[in-house]
Amino acid sequence: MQVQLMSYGALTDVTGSEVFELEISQQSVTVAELKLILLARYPALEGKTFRIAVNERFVVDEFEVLPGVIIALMPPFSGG
Amino acid sequence: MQVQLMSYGALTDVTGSEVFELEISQQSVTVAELKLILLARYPALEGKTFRIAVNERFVVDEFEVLPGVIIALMPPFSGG
Amino acid sequence: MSDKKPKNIFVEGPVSPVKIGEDIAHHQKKSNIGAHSIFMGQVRADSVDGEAVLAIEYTAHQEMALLAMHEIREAIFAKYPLTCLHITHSLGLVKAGEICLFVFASAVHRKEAIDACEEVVERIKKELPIWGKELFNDDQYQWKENKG
Amino acid sequence: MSDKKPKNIFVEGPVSPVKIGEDIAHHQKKSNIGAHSIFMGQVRADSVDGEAVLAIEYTAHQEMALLAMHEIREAIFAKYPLTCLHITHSLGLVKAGEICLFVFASAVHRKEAIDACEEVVERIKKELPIWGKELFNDDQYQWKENKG
Repeated sequence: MQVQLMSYGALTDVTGSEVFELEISQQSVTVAELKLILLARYPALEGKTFRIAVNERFVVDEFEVLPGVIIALMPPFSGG
Repeated sequence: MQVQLMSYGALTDVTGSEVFELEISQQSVTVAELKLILLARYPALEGKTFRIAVNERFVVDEFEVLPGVIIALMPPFSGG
Repeated sequence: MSDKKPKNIFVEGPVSPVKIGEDIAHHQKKSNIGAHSIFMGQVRADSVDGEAVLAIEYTAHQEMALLAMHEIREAIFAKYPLTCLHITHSLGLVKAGEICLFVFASAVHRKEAIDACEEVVERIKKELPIWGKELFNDDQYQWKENKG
Repeated sequence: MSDKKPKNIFVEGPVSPVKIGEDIAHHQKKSNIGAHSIFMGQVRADSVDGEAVLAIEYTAHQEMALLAMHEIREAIFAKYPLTCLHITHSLGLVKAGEICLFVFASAVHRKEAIDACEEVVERIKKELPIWGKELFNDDQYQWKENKG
Protein backbone atom coordinates (compact mmCIF):
# COMPACT_ATOMS: atom_id res chain seq x y z
CA MET A 1 0.00 0.00 0.00
CA GLN A 2 0.95 3.61 -0.35
CA VAL A 3 0.72 6.17 2.45
CA GLN A 4 1.30 9.88 2.29
CA LEU A 5 3.56 11.45 4.92
CA MET A 6 4.17 14.97 6.09
CA SER A 7 7.11 15.92 8.23
CA TYR A 8 7.42 19.08 10.31
CA GLY A 9 10.08 21.15 12.01
CA ALA A 10 13.51 19.55 12.41
CA LEU A 11 12.21 16.28 10.92
CA THR A 12 12.07 17.89 7.46
CA ASP A 13 15.88 18.03 7.64
CA VAL A 14 15.86 14.25 8.16
CA THR A 15 13.25 13.31 5.56
CA GLY A 16 14.50 15.91 3.07
CA SER A 17 10.98 16.96 2.16
CA GLU A 18 7.82 18.17 3.89
CA VAL A 19 5.56 15.88 1.87
CA PHE A 20 6.53 12.45 0.62
CA GLU A 21 5.11 9.00 -0.06
CA LEU A 22 6.02 5.60 1.24
CA GLU A 23 5.42 2.28 -0.49
CA ILE A 24 4.76 -0.44 2.09
CA SER A 25 4.57 -4.12 1.07
CA GLN A 26 1.79 -4.99 3.56
CA GLN A 27 -1.82 -3.80 3.15
CA SER A 28 -1.90 -2.64 6.77
CA VAL A 29 0.73 -1.98 9.45
CA THR A 30 0.64 -0.80 13.03
CA VAL A 31 2.15 2.55 13.95
CA ALA A 32 4.94 0.66 15.72
CA GLU A 33 5.75 -1.20 12.49
CA LEU A 34 5.56 2.02 10.51
CA LYS A 35 8.18 3.55 12.83
CA LEU A 36 10.57 0.67 12.04
CA ILE A 37 10.01 1.11 8.31
CA LEU A 38 10.72 4.83 8.65
CA LEU A 39 13.85 4.18 10.73
CA ALA A 40 15.15 1.79 8.07
CA ARG A 41 14.61 4.39 5.36
CA TYR A 42 15.81 7.38 7.41
CA PRO A 43 18.50 6.15 9.85
CA ALA A 44 18.91 9.75 11.10
CA LEU A 45 15.49 9.40 12.79
CA GLU A 46 17.23 7.21 15.39
CA GLY A 47 17.00 8.89 18.80
CA LYS A 48 14.74 11.68 17.56
CA THR A 49 11.64 12.44 19.62
CA PHE A 50 8.50 12.71 17.52
CA ARG A 51 4.78 11.99 17.62
CA ILE A 52 2.69 10.48 14.87
CA ALA A 53 -0.76 11.62 13.79
CA VAL A 54 -2.94 9.75 11.32
CA ASN A 55 -5.56 11.85 9.54
CA GLU A 56 -5.07 14.67 12.04
CA ARG A 57 -5.38 12.56 15.17
CA PHE A 58 -2.52 11.49 17.42
CA VAL A 59 -2.33 7.71 17.54
CA VAL A 60 -0.82 5.05 19.79
CA ASP A 61 1.70 2.40 18.66
CA GLU A 62 -1.06 -0.21 18.27
CA PHE A 63 -3.08 1.91 15.85
CA GLU A 64 -3.67 0.26 12.47
CA VAL A 65 -2.42 2.29 9.48
CA LEU A 66 -4.57 1.64 6.40
CA PRO A 67 -4.10 2.59 2.73
CA GLY A 68 -4.84 6.17 1.76
CA VAL A 69 -4.27 7.78 5.14
CA ILE A 70 -2.14 10.88 5.71
CA ILE A 71 0.54 10.51 8.34
CA ALA A 72 2.14 13.46 10.13
CA LEU A 73 5.54 13.18 11.81
CA MET A 74 5.81 15.85 14.46
CA PRO A 75 8.84 16.74 16.61
CA PRO A 76 8.37 18.66 19.89
CA PHE A 77 6.41 21.86 19.30
CA SER A 78 8.08 25.25 19.46
CA GLY A 79 5.38 27.81 18.80
CA GLY A 80 5.03 31.14 20.52
CA MET B 1 -0.86 75.30 67.26
CA GLN B 2 -2.34 75.07 63.83
CA VAL B 3 -2.04 72.02 61.57
CA GLN B 4 -3.15 71.62 57.99
CA LEU B 5 -5.19 68.56 57.08
CA MET B 6 -6.09 66.87 53.84
CA SER B 7 -8.78 64.23 53.57
CA TYR B 8 -9.20 61.78 50.74
CA GLY B 9 -11.83 59.49 49.28
CA ALA B 10 -14.91 58.83 51.40
CA LEU B 11 -13.43 60.90 54.26
CA THR B 12 -14.01 64.10 52.31
CA ASP B 13 -17.74 63.40 52.77
CA VAL B 14 -17.13 63.37 56.54
CA THR B 15 -14.84 66.40 56.79
CA GLY B 16 -16.77 68.33 54.16
CA SER B 17 -13.60 69.58 52.50
CA GLU B 18 -10.42 68.15 51.02
CA VAL B 19 -8.18 70.72 52.71
CA PHE B 20 -8.87 72.24 56.11
CA GLU B 21 -7.12 73.55 59.19
CA LEU B 22 -7.35 72.59 62.82
CA GLU B 23 -6.56 74.79 65.81
CA ILE B 24 -5.14 72.69 68.65
CA SER B 25 -4.64 74.14 72.13
CA GLN B 26 -1.41 72.19 72.83
CA GLN B 27 1.89 72.91 71.05
CA SER B 28 2.35 69.22 70.29
CA VAL B 29 0.09 66.17 70.32
CA THR B 30 0.55 62.51 69.52
CA VAL B 31 -1.25 60.98 66.55
CA ALA B 32 -3.46 59.10 69.04
CA GLU B 33 -4.46 62.41 70.65
CA LEU B 34 -5.01 63.98 67.24
CA LYS B 35 -7.44 61.17 66.39
CA LEU B 36 -9.49 61.97 69.51
CA ILE B 37 -9.57 65.67 68.59
CA LEU B 38 -10.71 64.75 65.06
CA LEU B 39 -13.40 62.40 66.40
CA ALA B 40 -14.73 65.14 68.67
CA ARG B 41 -14.94 67.54 65.76
CA TYR B 42 -16.24 65.01 63.20
CA PRO B 43 -18.32 62.40 65.09
CA ALA B 44 -19.04 60.66 61.74
CA LEU B 45 -15.40 59.49 61.74
CA GLU B 46 -16.39 56.97 64.44
CA GLY B 47 -15.89 53.46 63.11
CA LYS B 48 -14.25 54.60 59.87
CA THR B 49 -11.01 52.90 58.85
CA PHE B 50 -8.30 55.33 57.88
CA ARG B 51 -4.55 55.82 58.04
CA ILE B 52 -2.71 58.99 58.94
CA ALA B 53 0.34 60.36 57.17
CA VAL B 54 2.36 63.31 58.42
CA ASN B 55 4.37 65.14 55.78
CA GLU B 56 3.87 62.28 53.33
CA ARG B 57 4.94 59.48 55.70
CA PHE B 58 2.62 57.05 57.42
CA VAL B 59 2.97 57.39 61.19
CA VAL B 60 2.18 55.33 64.27
CA ASP B 61 -0.10 56.43 67.14
CA GLU B 62 2.92 57.53 69.24
CA PHE B 63 4.24 59.89 66.57
CA GLU B 64 4.55 63.50 67.76
CA VAL B 65 2.58 66.03 65.64
CA LEU B 66 4.34 69.42 65.63
CA PRO B 67 3.18 72.82 64.37
CA GLY B 68 3.29 73.43 60.63
CA VAL B 69 3.02 69.83 59.49
CA ILE B 70 0.60 68.60 56.84
CA ILE B 71 -1.60 65.69 57.90
CA ALA B 72 -3.28 63.36 55.42
CA LEU B 73 -6.33 61.28 56.39
CA MET B 74 -6.56 58.31 54.08
CA PRO B 75 -9.33 55.68 53.90
CA PRO B 76 -8.66 52.28 52.25
CA PHE B 77 -7.25 52.71 48.75
CA SER B 78 -9.32 51.91 45.70
CA GLY B 79 -7.11 52.61 42.72
CA GLY B 80 -6.95 50.55 39.54
CA MET C 1 19.24 64.43 44.55
CA SER C 2 19.09 60.80 43.51
CA ASP C 3 18.98 60.06 39.81
CA LYS C 4 16.34 57.47 40.70
CA LYS C 5 13.66 60.12 40.95
CA PRO C 6 10.13 58.68 41.10
CA LYS C 7 8.61 58.58 37.61
CA ASN C 8 5.21 60.04 37.01
CA ILE C 9 2.54 57.40 36.40
CA PHE C 10 -0.51 59.65 36.26
CA VAL C 11 -2.46 60.85 33.24
CA GLU C 12 -5.52 63.05 33.26
CA GLY C 13 -8.50 61.02 32.03
CA PRO C 14 -8.47 57.55 30.44
CA VAL C 15 -5.45 55.66 29.07
CA SER C 16 -5.69 55.69 25.27
CA PRO C 17 -5.63 52.35 23.40
CA VAL C 18 -3.79 54.08 20.55
CA LYS C 19 -1.10 55.14 23.02
CA ILE C 20 -0.90 51.53 24.26
CA GLY C 21 -0.41 50.30 20.67
CA GLU C 22 2.36 52.88 20.23
CA ASP C 23 4.01 51.82 23.49
CA ILE C 24 4.04 48.22 22.28
CA ALA C 25 5.49 49.29 18.91
CA HIS C 26 8.32 51.21 20.63
CA HIS C 27 9.47 47.99 22.28
CA GLN C 28 10.21 46.34 18.95
CA LYS C 29 13.60 48.04 18.91
CA LYS C 30 14.57 46.09 22.04
CA SER C 31 15.48 42.82 20.41
CA ASN C 32 16.47 41.16 23.72
CA ILE C 33 12.81 41.12 24.81
CA GLY C 34 11.05 37.79 24.38
CA ALA C 35 7.84 38.35 26.32
CA HIS C 36 5.49 41.16 27.24
CA SER C 37 2.78 40.92 29.87
CA ILE C 38 0.15 43.63 30.01
CA PHE C 39 -2.65 44.28 32.46
CA MET C 40 -5.36 46.84 31.84
CA GLY C 41 -8.07 47.88 34.25
CA GLN C 42 -11.27 49.05 32.58
CA VAL C 43 -14.15 50.91 34.22
CA ARG C 44 -17.18 48.63 34.44
CA ALA C 45 -20.76 49.87 34.10
CA ASP C 46 -21.65 48.01 37.31
CA SER C 47 -25.25 48.18 38.32
CA VAL C 48 -26.02 49.32 41.89
CA ASP C 49 -29.71 49.41 42.89
CA GLY C 50 -30.62 49.47 39.22
CA GLU C 51 -28.36 52.40 38.41
CA ALA C 52 -25.29 51.86 36.20
CA VAL C 53 -21.87 53.33 36.96
CA LEU C 54 -21.34 55.98 34.28
CA ALA C 55 -17.76 56.84 35.20
CA ILE C 56 -15.18 56.73 37.96
CA GLU C 57 -13.50 59.90 39.15
CA TYR C 58 -10.01 59.17 40.48
CA THR C 59 -8.13 61.24 43.03
CA ALA C 60 -4.77 60.43 44.59
CA HIS C 61 -2.28 61.61 47.14
CA GLN C 62 0.06 62.04 44.21
CA GLU C 63 3.37 62.53 46.03
CA MET C 64 2.80 59.51 48.27
CA ALA C 65 1.50 57.43 45.37
CA LEU C 66 4.62 58.16 43.30
CA LEU C 67 6.88 57.34 46.25
CA ALA C 68 5.00 54.08 46.86
CA MET C 69 5.16 53.22 43.14
CA HIS C 70 8.88 53.94 43.15
CA GLU C 71 9.40 51.49 46.01
CA ILE C 72 7.33 48.86 44.22
CA ARG C 73 9.40 49.35 41.02
CA GLU C 74 12.67 48.92 42.92
CA ALA C 75 11.41 45.79 44.67
CA ILE C 76 10.10 44.29 41.42
CA PHE C 77 13.35 44.95 39.52
CA ALA C 78 15.28 43.40 42.42
CA LYS C 79 13.06 40.31 42.32
CA TYR C 80 12.55 39.76 38.58
CA PRO C 81 15.04 40.15 35.70
CA LEU C 82 12.86 42.57 33.73
CA THR C 83 13.85 44.50 30.65
CA CYS C 84 11.34 47.25 31.37
CA LEU C 85 8.23 48.13 33.32
CA HIS C 86 5.76 50.89 32.50
CA ILE C 87 2.77 51.96 34.57
CA THR C 88 0.02 54.45 33.82
CA HIS C 89 -2.91 55.28 36.11
CA SER C 90 -5.72 57.71 35.41
CA LEU C 91 -6.69 60.73 37.47
CA GLY C 92 -9.98 62.54 37.08
CA LEU C 93 -12.84 61.22 35.02
CA VAL C 94 -12.76 57.81 33.29
CA LYS C 95 -16.01 56.72 31.65
CA ALA C 96 -17.40 53.17 31.69
CA GLY C 97 -15.55 51.13 29.06
CA GLU C 98 -12.42 53.28 29.24
CA ILE C 99 -9.06 52.16 30.61
CA CYS C 100 -7.90 53.49 33.99
CA LEU C 101 -4.79 51.37 34.64
CA PHE C 102 -2.09 50.10 32.30
CA VAL C 103 0.79 47.90 33.51
CA PHE C 104 3.35 46.73 30.93
CA ALA C 105 6.18 44.37 31.92
CA SER C 106 8.77 43.02 29.48
CA ALA C 107 11.47 40.40 29.95
CA VAL C 108 13.65 37.90 28.14
CA HIS C 109 11.40 35.01 29.22
CA ARG C 110 7.65 34.84 29.75
CA LYS C 111 7.55 33.66 33.37
CA GLU C 112 9.25 36.79 34.73
CA ALA C 113 7.13 39.16 32.65
CA ILE C 114 3.87 37.46 33.67
CA ASP C 115 4.70 37.14 37.38
CA ALA C 116 6.09 40.68 37.66
CA CYS C 117 3.05 42.18 35.91
CA GLU C 118 0.62 40.41 38.22
CA GLU C 119 2.56 41.36 41.35
CA VAL C 120 2.70 45.02 40.28
CA VAL C 121 -1.07 45.09 39.72
CA GLU C 122 -1.76 43.59 43.16
CA ARG C 123 0.62 46.01 44.86
CA ILE C 124 -0.81 49.04 43.02
CA LYS C 125 -4.31 48.14 44.20
CA LYS C 126 -3.17 47.64 47.79
CA GLU C 127 -0.44 50.21 48.28
CA LEU C 128 -1.11 53.29 46.14
CA PRO C 129 -3.14 56.06 47.81
CA ILE C 130 -5.66 56.41 45.01
CA TRP C 131 -9.44 56.59 45.40
CA GLY C 132 -12.24 56.02 42.93
CA LYS C 133 -15.63 57.70 43.14
CA GLU C 134 -18.25 55.81 41.15
CA LEU C 135 -20.62 58.24 39.49
CA PHE C 136 -24.25 57.51 38.63
CA ASN C 137 -26.99 59.61 37.07
CA ASP C 138 -28.33 62.68 38.89
CA ASP C 139 -25.14 63.44 40.85
CA GLN C 140 -25.43 60.18 42.79
CA TYR C 141 -22.16 58.49 43.68
CA GLN C 142 -20.52 55.88 45.86
CA TRP C 143 -16.90 55.37 46.82
CA LYS C 144 -15.26 52.43 45.09
CA GLU C 145 -13.94 49.62 47.29
CA ASN C 146 -11.18 47.24 46.21
CA LYS C 147 -11.73 43.62 47.06
CA GLY C 148 -8.82 41.95 48.87
CA MET D 1 -21.76 21.14 11.19
CA SER D 2 -21.23 22.53 14.67
CA ASP D 3 -21.59 26.25 15.11
CA LYS D 4 -18.54 25.98 17.33
CA LYS D 5 -16.23 25.82 14.34
CA PRO D 6 -12.56 26.30 15.26
CA LYS D 7 -11.60 29.94 14.78
CA ASN D 8 -8.56 30.82 12.77
CA ILE D 9 -5.68 32.10 14.89
CA PHE D 10 -3.01 32.39 12.21
CA VAL D 11 -1.73 35.48 10.44
CA GLU D 12 0.99 35.59 7.82
CA GLY D 13 3.99 37.45 9.24
CA PRO D 14 4.18 39.45 12.49
CA VAL D 15 1.28 40.61 14.67
CA SER D 16 0.94 44.38 14.23
CA PRO D 17 1.04 46.62 17.35
CA VAL D 18 -1.42 48.97 15.64
CA LYS D 19 -3.81 46.04 15.24
CA ILE D 20 -3.35 45.23 18.95
CA GLY D 21 -4.19 48.84 19.87
CA GLU D 22 -7.32 48.59 17.70
CA ASP D 23 -8.31 45.29 19.32
CA ILE D 24 -8.05 46.93 22.75
CA ALA D 25 -10.11 49.91 21.57
CA HIS D 26 -12.87 47.60 20.29
CA HIS D 27 -13.31 46.22 23.80
CA GLN D 28 -14.32 49.58 25.21
CA LYS D 29 -17.86 48.97 24.03
CA LYS D 30 -18.10 45.99 26.40
CA SER D 31 -18.78 47.86 29.61
CA ASN D 32 -19.05 44.68 31.71
CA ILE D 33 -15.29 44.10 31.31
CA GLY D 34 -13.18 45.16 34.28
CA ALA D 35 -9.82 43.61 33.44
CA HIS D 36 -7.76 42.67 30.41
CA SER D 37 -4.68 40.49 30.52
CA ILE D 38 -2.45 40.38 27.46
CA PHE D 39 0.57 38.27 26.64
CA MET D 40 2.79 38.93 23.65
CA GLY D 41 5.68 36.80 22.47
CA GLN D 42 8.39 38.75 20.66
CA VAL D 43 11.21 37.29 18.56
CA ARG D 44 14.52 37.75 20.38
CA ALA D 45 17.80 38.41 18.58
CA ASP D 46 19.41 35.61 20.63
CA SER D 47 23.08 35.08 20.02
CA VAL D 48 24.21 31.55 19.13
CA ASP D 49 27.96 31.07 18.60
CA GLY D 50 28.31 34.80 18.03
CA GLU D 51 25.58 34.93 15.40
CA ALA D 52 22.30 36.74 16.16
CA VAL D 53 18.88 35.36 15.30
CA LEU D 54 17.58 37.61 12.50
CA ALA D 55 14.11 36.12 12.30
CA ILE D 56 12.01 33.06 13.05
CA GLU D 57 10.12 31.27 10.32
CA TYR D 58 7.00 29.59 11.69
CA THR D 59 5.27 26.57 10.20
CA ALA D 60 2.31 24.68 11.65
CA HIS D 61 0.11 21.69 11.13
CA GLN D 62 -2.69 24.21 10.76
CA GLU D 63 -5.71 21.90 10.94
CA MET D 64 -4.41 20.14 14.05
CA ALA D 65 -3.31 23.42 15.60
CA LEU D 66 -6.78 24.94 15.16
CA LEU D 67 -8.44 21.83 16.60
CA ALA D 68 -6.06 21.89 19.59
CA MET D 69 -6.67 25.62 20.08
CA HIS D 70 -10.41 25.04 19.93
CA GLU D 71 -10.16 22.44 22.69
CA ILE D 72 -8.06 24.80 24.80
CA ARG D 73 -10.63 27.60 24.32
CA GLU D 74 -13.48 25.36 25.40
CA ALA D 75 -11.56 24.19 28.47
CA ILE D 76 -10.58 27.75 29.43
CA PHE D 77 -14.13 29.08 29.07
CA ALA D 78 -15.38 26.17 31.18
CA LYS D 79 -12.81 26.93 33.88
CA TYR D 80 -12.81 30.74 33.98
CA PRO D 81 -15.72 33.21 33.67
CA LEU D 82 -14.20 35.14 30.77
CA THR D 83 -15.90 37.81 28.72
CA CYS D 84 -13.70 37.11 25.71
CA LEU D 85 -10.48 35.49 24.58
CA HIS D 86 -8.55 36.31 21.40
CA ILE D 87 -5.46 34.53 20.11
CA THR D 88 -3.21 35.35 17.17
CA HIS D 89 -0.11 33.39 16.14
CA SER D 90 2.22 34.16 13.26
CA LEU D 91 3.08 31.90 10.35
CA GLY D 92 6.02 32.51 8.04
CA LEU D 93 8.69 35.10 8.70
CA VAL D 94 8.78 37.19 11.89
CA LYS D 95 11.86 39.37 12.31
CA ALA D 96 13.70 39.95 15.60
CA GLY D 97 11.77 42.54 17.62
CA GLU D 98 8.45 41.67 16.00
CA ILE D 99 5.50 40.01 17.73
CA CYS D 100 4.71 36.36 16.94
CA LEU D 101 2.05 35.57 19.56
CA PHE D 102 -0.79 37.66 20.99
CA VAL D 103 -3.13 36.35 23.70
CA PHE D 104 -5.86 38.68 24.97
CA ALA D 105 -8.17 37.60 27.83
CA SER D 106 -10.89 39.81 29.29
CA ALA D 107 -13.09 39.30 32.33
CA VAL D 108 -15.18 41.10 34.93
CA HIS D 109 -12.43 40.68 37.55
CA ARG D 110 -8.66 40.68 37.20
CA LYS D 111 -7.86 37.27 38.71
CA GLU D 112 -9.74 35.34 36.03
CA ALA D 113 -8.30 37.38 33.16
CA ILE D 114 -4.72 37.01 34.45
CA ASP D 115 -4.93 33.29 35.26
CA ALA D 116 -6.72 32.41 32.02
CA CYS D 117 -4.21 34.36 29.92
CA GLU D 118 -1.24 32.63 31.52
CA GLU D 119 -2.80 29.16 31.18
CA VAL D 120 -3.60 29.77 27.50
CA VAL D 121 0.01 30.82 26.81
CA GLU D 122 1.40 27.72 28.53
CA ARG D 123 -0.98 25.42 26.67
CA ILE D 124 -0.28 27.06 23.30
CA LYS D 125 3.45 26.49 23.77
CA LYS D 126 2.95 22.86 24.79
CA GLU D 127 -0.01 21.70 22.72
CA LEU D 128 -0.08 23.53 19.39
CA PRO D 129 1.80 21.83 16.54
CA ILE D 130 3.79 24.89 15.52
CA TRP D 131 7.52 24.99 14.84
CA GLY D 132 9.98 27.87 14.72
CA LYS D 133 13.11 27.92 12.56
CA GLU D 134 15.62 30.46 13.83
CA LEU D 135 17.37 32.12 10.91
CA PHE D 136 20.90 33.54 11.01
CA ASN D 137 23.07 35.18 8.37
CA ASP D 138 24.24 33.21 5.32
CA ASP D 139 21.32 30.76 5.26
CA GLN D 140 22.34 29.30 8.62
CA TYR D 141 19.48 28.17 10.86
CA GLN D 142 18.56 26.13 13.91
CA TRP D 143 15.23 24.75 15.04
CA LYS D 144 13.76 26.58 18.01
CA GLU D 145 13.18 24.58 21.19
CA ASN D 146 10.63 25.56 23.83
CA LYS D 147 11.79 25.24 27.40
CA GLY D 148 9.47 23.25 29.68
